[in-house]
Amino acid sequence: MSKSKISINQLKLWYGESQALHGIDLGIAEKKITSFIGPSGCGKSTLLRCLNRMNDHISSCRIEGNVLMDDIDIYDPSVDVVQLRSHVGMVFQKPNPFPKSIYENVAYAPRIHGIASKGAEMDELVENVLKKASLWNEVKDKLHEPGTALSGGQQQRLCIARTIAVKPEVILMDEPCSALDPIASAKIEELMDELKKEYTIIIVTHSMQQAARVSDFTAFFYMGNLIEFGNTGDIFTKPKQQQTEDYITGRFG
Amino acid sequence: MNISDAAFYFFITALPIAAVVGFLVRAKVQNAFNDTHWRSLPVHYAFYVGLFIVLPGAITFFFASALHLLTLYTADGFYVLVIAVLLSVLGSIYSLKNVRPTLCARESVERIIRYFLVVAALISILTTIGIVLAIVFEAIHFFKIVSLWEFLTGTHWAPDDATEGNTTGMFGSIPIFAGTFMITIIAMCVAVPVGILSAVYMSEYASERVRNIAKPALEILAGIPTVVYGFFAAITVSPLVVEFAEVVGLHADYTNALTPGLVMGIMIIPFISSLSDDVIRAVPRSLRDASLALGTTNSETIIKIVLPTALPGIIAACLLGVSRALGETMIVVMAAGLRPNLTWNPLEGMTTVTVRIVDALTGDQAFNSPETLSAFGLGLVLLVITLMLNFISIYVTRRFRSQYE
Amino acid sequence: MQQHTMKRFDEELDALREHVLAMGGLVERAVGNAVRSMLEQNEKLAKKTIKRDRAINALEVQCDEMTRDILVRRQPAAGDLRFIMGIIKLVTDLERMGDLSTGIAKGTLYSLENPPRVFSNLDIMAEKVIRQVNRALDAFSRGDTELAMTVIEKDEGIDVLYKRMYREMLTYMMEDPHSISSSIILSNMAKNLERISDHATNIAEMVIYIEQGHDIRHVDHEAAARILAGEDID
Amino acid sequence: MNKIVSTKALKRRYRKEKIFKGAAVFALLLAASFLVFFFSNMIGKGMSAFSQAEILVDVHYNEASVKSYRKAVDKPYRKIVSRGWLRTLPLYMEDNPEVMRTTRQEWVLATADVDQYLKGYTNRLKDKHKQQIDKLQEEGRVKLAFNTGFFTRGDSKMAELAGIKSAVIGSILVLLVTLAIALPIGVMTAIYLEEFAPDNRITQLVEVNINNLAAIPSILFGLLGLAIFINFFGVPRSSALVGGLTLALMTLPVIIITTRAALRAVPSSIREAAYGLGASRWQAVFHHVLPLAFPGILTGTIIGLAQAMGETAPLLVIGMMAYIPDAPTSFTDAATVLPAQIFTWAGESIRAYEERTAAAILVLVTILLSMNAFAIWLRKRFETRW
Repeated sequence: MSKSKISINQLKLWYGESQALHGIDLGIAEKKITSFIGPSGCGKSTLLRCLNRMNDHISSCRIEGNVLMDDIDIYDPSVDVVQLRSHVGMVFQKPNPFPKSIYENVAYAPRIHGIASKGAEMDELVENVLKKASLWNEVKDKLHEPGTALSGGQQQRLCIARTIAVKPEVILMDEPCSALDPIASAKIEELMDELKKEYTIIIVTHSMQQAARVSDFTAFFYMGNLIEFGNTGDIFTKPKQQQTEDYITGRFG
Repeated sequence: MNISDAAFYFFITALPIAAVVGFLVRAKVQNAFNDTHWRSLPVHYAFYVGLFIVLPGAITFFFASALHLLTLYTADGFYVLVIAVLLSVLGSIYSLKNVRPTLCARESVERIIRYFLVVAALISILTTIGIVLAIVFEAIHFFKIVSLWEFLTGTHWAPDDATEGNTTGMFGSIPIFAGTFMITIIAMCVAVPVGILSAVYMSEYASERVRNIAKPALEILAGIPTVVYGFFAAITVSPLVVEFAEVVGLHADYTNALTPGLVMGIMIIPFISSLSDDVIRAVPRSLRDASLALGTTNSETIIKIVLPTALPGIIAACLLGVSRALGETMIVVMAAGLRPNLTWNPLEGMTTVTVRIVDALTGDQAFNSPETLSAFGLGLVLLVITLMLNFISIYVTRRFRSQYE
Repeated sequence: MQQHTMKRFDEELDALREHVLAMGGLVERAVGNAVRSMLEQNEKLAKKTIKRDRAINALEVQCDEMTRDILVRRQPAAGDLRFIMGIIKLVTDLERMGDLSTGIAKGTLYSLENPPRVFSNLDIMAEKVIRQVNRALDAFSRGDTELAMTVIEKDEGIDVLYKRMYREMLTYMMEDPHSISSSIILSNMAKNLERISDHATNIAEMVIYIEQGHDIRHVDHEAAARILAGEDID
Repeated sequence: MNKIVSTKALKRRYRKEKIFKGAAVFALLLAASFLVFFFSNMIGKGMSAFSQAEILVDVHYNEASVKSYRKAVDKPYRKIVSRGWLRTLPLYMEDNPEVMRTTRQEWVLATADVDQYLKGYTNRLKDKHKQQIDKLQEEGRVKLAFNTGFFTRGDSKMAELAGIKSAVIGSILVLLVTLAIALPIGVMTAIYLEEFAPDNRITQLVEVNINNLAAIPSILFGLLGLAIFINFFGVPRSSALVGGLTLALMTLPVIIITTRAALRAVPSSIREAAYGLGASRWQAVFHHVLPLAFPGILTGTIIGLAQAMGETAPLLVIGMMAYIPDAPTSFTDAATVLPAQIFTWAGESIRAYEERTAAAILVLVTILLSMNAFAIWLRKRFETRW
C-alpha cells in the first residue's frame, strides 16, 4: 500500500445525542481511489464530510478523535477550515453548478483564492481545467452560457472541473453518479481514473459495482462502524467479515 | 315606494316561503325516495325549488336598481315588486311541476352556484375597472381644464390660486413628483440595505432561536398602522432631525423630507426583509455547500452565490417596497409639508402626490373645482406608476426564473 | 447462510448446485461402470457407459448456460462470485472425468479381442479413485474443506499406485510381447484413472476456493494447510 | 506542511467576513432598536393618558346649578374643574331628581391643564392656580385616578373629556361591513379560481388582476370610494357603510390570496378520495376541502381585517375624519374609526391631546397585535402536515 494521505484515528461523531460514528480508524492512500460503501445511514457520508469539515455547519455536531492530513490534524485550532477546503475539494450527489456561466463556474474559486487573476491567465486556467475534466470539447463554444443549461452528466463534470480548479490534493465525491444515467456515470468513472494520477480521491457510493469498478480500496461501513477495509479485489471476492459478505452479495435484511 | 323598500318586502316574504316550500319538497321526495330511482338527493330538489322561487325576483330587482343607478330609467317600486312576485310565482310553478325522478336537480343547483362563484370572481375585476374608470373619468375632467403636457412638465403648483377660468401655470406637477421621489429614495436608502442585510442575517447566520424572535419582531413593524408611523414621525422623529441638523450647523424645516423618508424606510424594512428571507432560504443548500467546499468564507458564498441566485426575488421585493413608498399616505400627510417645493435639499419641506390628493379632497372645495379634480389627475399618474412597477416585478421574476431553472 | 434479499437468486444458485451434483453423480457412476465393464469384460456395460457420456456433456452445457445467466443478471460478488467461478471450473473437470471414463470404456471394447490375463491393481486403484471422486463431490455439496483437503492429500497415493502399475505393465510387456496390446490398454486405463483423480483434486481445490477464497492450486499441501490455518505465506 | 494553516491573504478575507457579518447584525439590531425605541416612546407618551386628574370638591345640586352649570362648584374651583363635565350636570339632575338641593363632596374631573400640571408636562395654568393645586394636593384633595372616561366617552373638543368610544364603535361597524362583503366574495372567488375555473385567458386575467389589486396604493381605493360609492351610488359620506365598502375592496385580495393558499394546501388525494366515492366536484369541495381549509381561511380573514382596521388614508378621502362626539348607531350615520381618531387628535395643538393620541395608538396597536397573534396561533394550532 502506498503512503497514507489522510489517516483517521478513533474518530467519533455525535449529532446531538445520537452517535453517528463509533471510533473509525482508517488510512487513505495517496493518489488512489478509496470508496466508502454501506447501507443508508451507516455513516459513510458523515465520515466523508468530516474530511473537509463540512459538518462544521451543523451546530449539533460534535467530534472526538483526529483526522491527520499529511500529519497535520485538520481539527487543530490552528488549521483554517477555509484553507483546508481549498485543499480538500468536494463533489456532491446532485450536480449543482452555480447559476452562472460555465466560465464563471470554473473561475469562481480561483479568483477568490487568488490562484489566477483576470484575463489571459484565467482563460488558460479555465481551459486547462475543463480539458482535465474532459469537458472542453463539449463546451468550448459556449463558455458563457449558463452552467445549468448543460446535461446532467456535463453539469457533474463541470462541478468536478470547478473543484479541481482550486488545485486540491484530495477530492471527496458524495455519490457523484446517483443522479446520472449509466453513460454519464461511465464518463465520470473514466474521468476519475484520469484524475487519480494527480489527486487522492474518496468516493461514497451506493452502487457496489461502481465501487468495484473504480476504486483501489474499499471500506465497508455499518451502523457507524468501519466493518472492513481492504483492497477492492479482496473485498469483492473474499471479504473477511460476514456482514461485508452479506452486504455485497445482497443478503442484507 | 322606492325600489329598495320593494326589494326589502320581497325578500322578507320570499325567503321564508322558499325555505318552507323547500322543506315540503324535501319531505315529499324523501317519502317516495325508496320506491323510484331519483336522479338526485332530496335536498337537491329542495334547493332547486327554493332557488326558482327567490332568483327570478332577485334578478328583477337587480336590473331595476342597475337601471336606476345608471340613471337610465327609474321604475316605480310597486310595479317592480309586482313583476318580481309574478316571475317568482311562475318560477315556483315551473319548478314544482319539474320535480320528478328524471330531473337532474343536483346539476341544476350546481350550475346556479357556479354562476354565483363566477360573479364573485368578476367582482375583483370590477373593482379594478372601477378604480381605473373612477380615476380616469375624473382625470379626464381635470385634463379638460389643464393640459396633460402642462400637468406633466409644469414646475409650479398652486391650485389655491386657480379659478374656474384661469388655471394656466397653476398645475405643474413636477415639484410634487420630485418630493414623492425624494422621499421614496430616502426610504429605499434605509429599507433596502437594512432589509436585505437583516434577511441575510436571519437566513444565513442566525441560530433558530434568534430567528424565532427576530422574524416576528420584524413582522410587528409591518403590523403597525401607518397613521401611527405618521404620528411618530411628526412628534418624535421630526424634532430629532431638526435638532441634529442644528448640531451639524444646518437648517431643517419641521416638515423636512428626511423625516418621512426615514420613517417610511423603517416601515418598508419588514416587506423587503421577509420577502428576501423567503427567496434566500429558497436557494438550495447544495449551492451553498458547493461553494463552501471550494474553500470560500460564508460572506463570499453569500455575496457571490446566494444573493445573485436570489436576486430576482430580491428585486421584486424592492420594487414592491418602492410602490409601497410611492403610495404611502399617512406618514407624509402627517410629517411632510404641504408646500410644493422643487429642491435637492432633503432638509427642506416638500410635498408628495398623496399629500396633495388628501389635501385636495378634504378641503371645502366643490367636487368639480379644479383643485379637487387635480387629485384624480395625480391619482391616475400614481396608479399608472404602481401598475408599471408591478408588471416589471412580475416580468423580472419570470425572466430570471426561466434563465436559471 | 442468510438468504438473499432476492429469493429468485437463491433459487437459481440452488438449481445450479443441484445440476452440478447431478452431473457429479453421473460422472461417479460412469467411472465405476467403465472400470467394472473392464473387469467383467462386459461389452454391454462399456457401450452403455460410452452412450451415457452424452448426458454428462449435455449437463455441462446446461450448467454453463446457468452460470452465464447468473453472471449477467446478478453480478455476483464475494461468496457468490467464488461459487460461480468454482462451478465454471468444476464443470469442466467433471466433463473431462466423463471423457476419461469413456476412454476407459473404449479400452474395454478394444480389450475384448485380446483380454488381459491379469488386471493387476486396477480394481484397487479404481476403488480408490472412485472414493476420491465421491469425497470431492461430497466436499462440494457440504462445503466441507477438511474433506477437500483429504482429497488433495490422498491424490499422491493414487499417483504412487499408477506408477507401480505402469512399471508392472512394462515388465509384462518385456516378458511377453503378446501381452503388449492388453498391457498398453491397461496402463492407459490406469493413466485415465490417475487423471480422474487429478480432476477430483482440482474439484477439491475449487471447493476450498469457493468456501474460503484461498487459491491453493500449485502450492504444496503443507503450505496449503498453513494457508487454511490462516497463516500468511510469502 | 502548513498549507492548511492561516495565511496573510486569508486574514484579509476573514476581515471582510467579519465586516459583512457585522453589517448584517447591525441591520437587524437597527430594526430591532427602532422597534424598542418606538414602543418605549409610545408607552412613555401614552401611559399617562390612562390616568386623569380629579379634584375633591363640593358639588351643589340645586336650581341655580341647573340654570348656570358653573355655579355647581364654588368659585375658586371653577377654573380648575372641567367645564365639559360641569356642562353635563343639568342633564344629570334632570335624570336624577333625588339629588336636587343637596351638596355632596365628590371627586370631579379637573381641566386638562391641571391634569398636565400634575403629570409635570407643559400647561397653560396660571401661577395662582398652580399654587391652589399644590395646596389641594397637600390636603389630599387632588389625585390621578384611572381614566375610565377615555374608554367610555366619545371625541370632545375638551381634552379631558375626549375618549375613544365612538371611534371604537365606528371601527367595529366598519369592520362588520368589510367582513360581510369581503369574506363571502373573497372565499367564493378563491373557491372558483382554485377549484372550478378553467385554465383560460379570463382566469389568468383575474389572477393578474388580483395581484395588481393587492399592489394598488390604499389611497386610490379612497378615490374609488369617493367617485363610485359616494358620488355615483349616493352612499352617505363619512358613513360606516362607505368606509366598510371601501375597505372591503382593499381586503378582498388578501382574503382571496390566503384562501387560495389554504385550498391549495389541501392535498389532491382528499379530492380524489371523494371522487372515488362518487361525489361530484361540488360535493368534494363543500364537504371535504372547505372544512379542511377553514383554519387557513380564518387566519387570512383575521390578517386582512387587522390590515383594514389600521388603514387610514382611504378613509380620509371619504370623509371619515369628521368630529364624532357620539357613537354612531347605524351603518349610515357619520362615523369615525380609531386610526382616523388618532389622525385627528395628532393634528390638535393642545398637549393633552398628544398623550391621548399616544394612548389611542397603544390601544390600536394592542388590538392589532393581538389579532395578528391570534391568527398566528390559529395557524400553528391547526397547521396540518400532509
